[in-house]
Amino acid sequence: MAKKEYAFYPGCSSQLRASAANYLVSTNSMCKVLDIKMTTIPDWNCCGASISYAGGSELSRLVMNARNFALSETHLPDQDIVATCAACWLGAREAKHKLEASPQLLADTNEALHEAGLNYNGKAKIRHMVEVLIEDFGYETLGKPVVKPLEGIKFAGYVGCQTNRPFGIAGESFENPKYLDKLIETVGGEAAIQYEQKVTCCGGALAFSEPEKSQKQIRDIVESAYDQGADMIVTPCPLCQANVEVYQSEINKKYGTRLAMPVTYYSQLMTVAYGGTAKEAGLDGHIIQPKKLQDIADKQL
Amino acid sequence: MSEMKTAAYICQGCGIGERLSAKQMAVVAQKEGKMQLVREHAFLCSAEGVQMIRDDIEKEAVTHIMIAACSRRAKTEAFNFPDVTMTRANIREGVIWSQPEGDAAQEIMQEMADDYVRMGCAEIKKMKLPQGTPDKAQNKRILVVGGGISGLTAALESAEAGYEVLIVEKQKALGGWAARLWKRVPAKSPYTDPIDTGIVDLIASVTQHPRIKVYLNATIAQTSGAPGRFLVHIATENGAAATEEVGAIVQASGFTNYDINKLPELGGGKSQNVVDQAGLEQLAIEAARQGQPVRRPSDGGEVSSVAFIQCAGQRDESGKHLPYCSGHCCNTSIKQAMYFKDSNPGIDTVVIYTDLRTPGMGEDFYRSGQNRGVTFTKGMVSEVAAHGNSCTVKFKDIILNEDSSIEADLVVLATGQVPNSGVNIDLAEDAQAEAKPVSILNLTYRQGKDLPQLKHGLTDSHFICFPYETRRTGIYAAGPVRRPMDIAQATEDATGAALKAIQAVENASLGRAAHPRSGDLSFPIVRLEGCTQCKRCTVECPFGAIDEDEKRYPVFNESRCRRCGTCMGACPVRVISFENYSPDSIGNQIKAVDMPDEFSEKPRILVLACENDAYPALDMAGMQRKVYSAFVRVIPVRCLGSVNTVWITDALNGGWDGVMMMGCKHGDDYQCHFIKGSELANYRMGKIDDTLKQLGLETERVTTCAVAITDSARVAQLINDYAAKIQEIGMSPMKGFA
Amino acid sequence: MNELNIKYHNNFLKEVEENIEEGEWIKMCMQCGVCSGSCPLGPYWAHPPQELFMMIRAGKREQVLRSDSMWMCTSCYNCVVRCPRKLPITQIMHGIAAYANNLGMAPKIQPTRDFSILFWKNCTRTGRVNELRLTLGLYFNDGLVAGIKKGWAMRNIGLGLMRAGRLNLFELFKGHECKDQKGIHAMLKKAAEIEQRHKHLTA
Amino acid sequence: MTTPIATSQTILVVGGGISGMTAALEAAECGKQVILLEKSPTLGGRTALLYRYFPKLCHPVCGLEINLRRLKGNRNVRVMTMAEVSRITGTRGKYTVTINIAPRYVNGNCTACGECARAVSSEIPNPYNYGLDKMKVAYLPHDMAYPLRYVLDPSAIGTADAEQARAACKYDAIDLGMQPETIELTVGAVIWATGWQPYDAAKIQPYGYDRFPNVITSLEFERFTDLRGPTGGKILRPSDGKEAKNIAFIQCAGSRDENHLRHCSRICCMASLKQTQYVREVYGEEGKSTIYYIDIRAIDRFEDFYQKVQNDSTVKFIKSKVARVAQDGNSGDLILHGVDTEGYHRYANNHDLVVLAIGMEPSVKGVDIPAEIIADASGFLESETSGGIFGAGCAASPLDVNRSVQHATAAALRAIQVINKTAGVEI
Repeated sequence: MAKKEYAFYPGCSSQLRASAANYLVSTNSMCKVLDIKMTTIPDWNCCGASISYAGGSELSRLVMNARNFALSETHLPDQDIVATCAACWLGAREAKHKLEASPQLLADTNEALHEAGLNYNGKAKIRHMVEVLIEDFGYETLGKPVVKPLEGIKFAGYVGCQTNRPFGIAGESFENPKYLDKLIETVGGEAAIQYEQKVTCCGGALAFSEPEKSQKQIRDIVESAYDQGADMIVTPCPLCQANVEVYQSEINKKYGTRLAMPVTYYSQLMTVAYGGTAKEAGLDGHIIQPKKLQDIADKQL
Repeated sequence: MSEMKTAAYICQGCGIGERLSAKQMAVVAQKEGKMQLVREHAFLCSAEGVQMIRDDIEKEAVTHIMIAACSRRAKTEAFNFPDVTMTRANIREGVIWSQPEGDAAQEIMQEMADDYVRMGCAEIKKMKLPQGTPDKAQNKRILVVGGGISGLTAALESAEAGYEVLIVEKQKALGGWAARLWKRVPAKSPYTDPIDTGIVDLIASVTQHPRIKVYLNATIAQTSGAPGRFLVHIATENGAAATEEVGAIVQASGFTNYDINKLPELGGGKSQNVVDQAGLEQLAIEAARQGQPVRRPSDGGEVSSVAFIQCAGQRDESGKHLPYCSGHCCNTSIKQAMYFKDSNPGIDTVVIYTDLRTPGMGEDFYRSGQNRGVTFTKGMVSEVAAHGNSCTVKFKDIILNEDSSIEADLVVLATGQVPNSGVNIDLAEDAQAEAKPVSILNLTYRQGKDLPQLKHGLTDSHFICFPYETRRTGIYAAGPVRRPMDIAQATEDATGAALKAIQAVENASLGRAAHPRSGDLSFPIVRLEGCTQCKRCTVECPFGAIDEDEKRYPVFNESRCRRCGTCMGACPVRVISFENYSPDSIGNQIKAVDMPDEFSEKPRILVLACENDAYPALDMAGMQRKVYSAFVRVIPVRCLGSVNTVWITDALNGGWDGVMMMGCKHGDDYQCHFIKGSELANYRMGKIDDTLKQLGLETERVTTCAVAITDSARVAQLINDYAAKIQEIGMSPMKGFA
Repeated sequence: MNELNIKYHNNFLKEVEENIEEGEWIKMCMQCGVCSGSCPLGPYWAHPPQELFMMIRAGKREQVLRSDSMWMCTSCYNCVVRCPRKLPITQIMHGIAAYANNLGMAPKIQPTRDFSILFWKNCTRTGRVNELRLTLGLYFNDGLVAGIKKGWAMRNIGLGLMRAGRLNLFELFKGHECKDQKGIHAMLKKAAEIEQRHKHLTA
Repeated sequence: MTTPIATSQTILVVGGGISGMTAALEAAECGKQVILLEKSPTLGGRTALLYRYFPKLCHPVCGLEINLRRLKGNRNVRVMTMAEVSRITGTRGKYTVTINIAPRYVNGNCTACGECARAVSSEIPNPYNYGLDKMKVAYLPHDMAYPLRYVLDPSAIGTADAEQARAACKYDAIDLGMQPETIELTVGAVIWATGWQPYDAAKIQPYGYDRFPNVITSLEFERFTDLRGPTGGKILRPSDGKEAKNIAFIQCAGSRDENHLRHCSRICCMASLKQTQYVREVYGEEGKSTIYYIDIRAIDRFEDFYQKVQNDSTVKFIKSKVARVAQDGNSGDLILHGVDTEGYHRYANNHDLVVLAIGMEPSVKGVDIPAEIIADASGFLESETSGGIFGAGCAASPLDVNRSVQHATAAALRAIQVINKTAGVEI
């Protein structure tokens, strides 16, 4: 399989010692097996995320994103920008769309970028890691390196919002995307296909500001995973992962529930299935331990 | 035509041969049916079976054939012998498919089949091959009443098909309402902007057309005659009168706008700044002429805000105003709001509606209106109060759920279309006088001056499957006179009406019936010497085809007739008949059956079934193998309206134990193809009870039921229930007296 | 003119169209309500999107801009993908909220507003988000005591994350950051200038 | 199949539904020669599969019977079934039409006795019930089929069934040797009346047609209430055959939606109003219908019917485009989520069955038609009156039956004009 190269845009949460550090770790391990070369965009910056709307003006938020594009174009020409974080991917794609739609905005943006000695000429293509896996590799190829099929584990594939709407993965429906289930099956796990909270919003954007509201969302998402007899939730989004995992203890405290549903990343599943260690899969980065996954990771071949 | 030679053909195919004795049927045909030629065949509808019949017609000079095989509705391509008289005994669907297998049923099933053969033979001897009415009127000119967009379209489309056309318009100029519009709603892609009405070009092509003659300032003083030979007296304003002959008529008399003075609560008539949609078009045309934006009528001031009130005096359930929706008004208001937005985007335009109705591509027009900044709000307007040069529109904001109000310089009321239908012939004279209607056609018809009206004073048309079927043959309503509609639909409607008019003249010229018995060459023949001038035929004819002469004898206008036979059913002295359908052709069938004696425990039940719905339903019962009593004998009739009570009394006198009549639903949502047929039958049968009592019979021995074509399962049930009831009340005491 | 007699006059709609991202879409709403029904936090909206659009057309400036509703948006984009008129509803909600905030009409106590601003400050300060500062920043937003309370309440989570290597105390002193912060600040400053420039042109 | 004689005086009508039959008959009854083409084995089209018409609640096959009788009695119309147009060349007054005819495997000898159907064993989904039940591979489309002649499904060819069917037929009506044919006709004018197809309900993801068995389309519902339908006239849920008494009707399922069909399909409001009366017919006061709508488009005279239904205590109206449909666990019930926009009321309503008032798409794709006939934004045909090809009925615009008939009658006259002009007829 030919080495594939991409410009990597990790985003603020997927850095070492950041809230999605283990996503980064597992992604790197996964890429190694798949022979994907991810070169981090030098000096990349925050996308601003959708939540910054009241802080940053339209143009300044565009400029923040355009800076990353420009950097990528200069240092990693002709490479697709690949984000692992749903919010980064969405923010970047939205920015790109707007700049494509409005010559005025593009001009203004570049005028601002020049202050940082940069220029954006609209080339860079923005993609999510999941897109890369499905479109550039395909399930069959992704299945080949599997040495430890994740037998005996039932996963609730939680797609969430921003990897799914408004852009989503090509060919998938907004209401019932199937790619995560397919990935789960690709690595030999069992998918809870009937999981109806699949695309429910976890309220991530309001996790801090409206905790009780977002925690109600999380409770539904987790309880429905239990209803489906799932051992753990798997997601492609660092914000979903953090919210859904982290706040279960809070919910238990408030409502006397006993939620302890591990929330993992697809990249962790693949790393383990590809024979990676618990460490390589970033399984040490969990507050609620994905026991069954660890067992398989620890199992000697 | 040479003298009658009869032949009977018994098919053995489709199991008839296995389940019945075809031989015996043949014997019956020969011995009792007195058929001069009788043949059996294993597969009668096969090429060589059909050839056999053809040869008989050619070589044996057979003129009347009776085919005992499948239903008359099946194998019509094979059994197609236009030059001879034919009837068919329904042995397949009507006997073997509706009777149980097994020997137990064998005997009575064979009796059933034999009876159908007897009936077929009896009928065919009373039938003649229809020659078509001698009244073949040849005038093919089309009269169009009304010179609005519907009339002009009907005229031009007919002329373009090669027909001569006459337009009679009461105004001094052609164009109607369309000529009073500044622009029209688009009817083609892109559905985004108001477009030119095109009325000027249309008028030009009509007035310049070599085949179109126009009368202006003219009305119809009198219309007499029938399709192919209508005689029309035209009265012009200057007193000059003209008489023209035409073959068919398209009535496109259009509509009048609902009077906004009837809507004072909405400011109608209270302020110059409250106008209806027509009023706004006037303002728009005036403004365009002066090359300036629309001004406020009250003071010529600038218009900065306009409110459009939908359904003004429409969709009204209080009974005070129009109960229906006029269909076009939503698009029209959007168009008019665009007038303002296009002249100055700063003008506020609000459309207050309860349901926005922009079907089809109208949705693009709605979007286009929104895109221009027209505001739409779902609300119920309670009051429009005019003060000074402004108006306050008070309304319940249904979305924001609050009482609200808008200040507007101009208020446009979307009022509805009131059809110009002429006089309502179903109302008593005095009631008409009160309504002061002006007749449009001034028909000399026995049944009234104009086309009958439907609900809401809309002119007659059969409204789902056959929109042009008015109850006056050769006269077709088109445009808003028969149904509220916009220009696009009126254009289609007028074109369709033009076709129907053309069809009417073509049929008349060949002496053929029009829809639904289109092509039928039979027509009512009356023996006037026997007529008692009771007028029932002239009163009951659903199509007003029969007039009366000065001696009060009925005058049949064949090309106005639809061949339903209602007159035949109405005639107490049975002087009316068709060549192939008459009191005798049915009466003889009733008399022909082999009537078992009263001790046989074998009742006989006569079923007179409407051939349009009940008879097909019975066929389908057979196709679905629904079993029903073998004691029934079914006779298809053109319409229950054609059932003459003599058949019933003959049957009862002849020892029949019961008579069932199956016809279509009547009433408001009638499904009778001849409008009143089944209703009349019902009415007549109401009277038969006395006759029954005189005969000392139970009234249950005659029954009528409404049957739909989909009632295949139900008809079998109805028959069986009735058979049970007859068993219960016992055999007819009349047996053996006949 | 007071709000009463500018009802359904398009002044406010026009104001919104001129000042709000994607505001020109609002007039296209046909009041089907699919957005209102699709919002995961729907029950907490005093006025759901479709109603807000109607209020804007009706000229209810005060009620709209002072409303808490649009701050309930979780940016889940359900409404956007279901809208039969393809309105970018999420962006419009953000736009209205931002505009209300710029006019100082947003509710005084509105945690999402605070977090939004805080987030932007936080991420533009060094070019990258400092998650610890962000969290604490929010806790201490309404004063020291409240902050300590909230922090204490959430301590387990914090500790958990630290144990998991996903939260780093050192971020308080030196966290993730971009090298060319000068450039970033310069370009943001420029962006602000450009926007001012456009305002003057339109005004 | 012998190629029928056609000249520049012949009118070709493509599509044997209510519009096509009307256009053909109206032209023929003016004395014109007509060839009526239908791609399925029978005439009647979609209306033959409807239970009742609005607003009279009468039965479509009643009108069909009359039209069939007009047809049987008229020598001017020649009917070709299982025939499709693949190409049209030429201009007004002289077109050359290429027609592909699929083998029926049953010839004119067929008496519709049904022995072949009894002889075969394998079954296929029944398209006349939208695949909701099965039918034999040798079949009569329906009781009102015309021509009244059986069909042998191609899937049977080469199987024992085909042989058994042939053996069972006493009349040599089964001809397994039939081959597809392509013929060319010369005609003077063409009326394009290929009708419509329902929008693919599965594409409307929030309503879960592809996930929840108890979400069906309005067309399927027509079959549910029809005695000849898959449930023999009972309103039963697909999931568990339970009586569905609490039924939701979702309007604008695909229509008025830029994610699906940008136009309003016009008939759906009236169709749902009509179908609430089916529920009443079957369950009386026990039935419950709820209509979720944006605007009720009961145009002109139909307003009467709307008012009638509004006054029906078993029918409820909610002004709302349903946001999404969810299935309630294993009960098979459905929960509709949304907001009643009349004053903002949030709802989560339970229903036994959900009927999607599915939108209309024109069936005009895949044919090589000259440029003189163009399609609008939604693919409906817009004919140029200067040409000789005319759209009729739902191929040209989303229309109800009444308007389709009107439209087809008008199309017939336009075709006649072409014919008469080429022949230089003056009456």
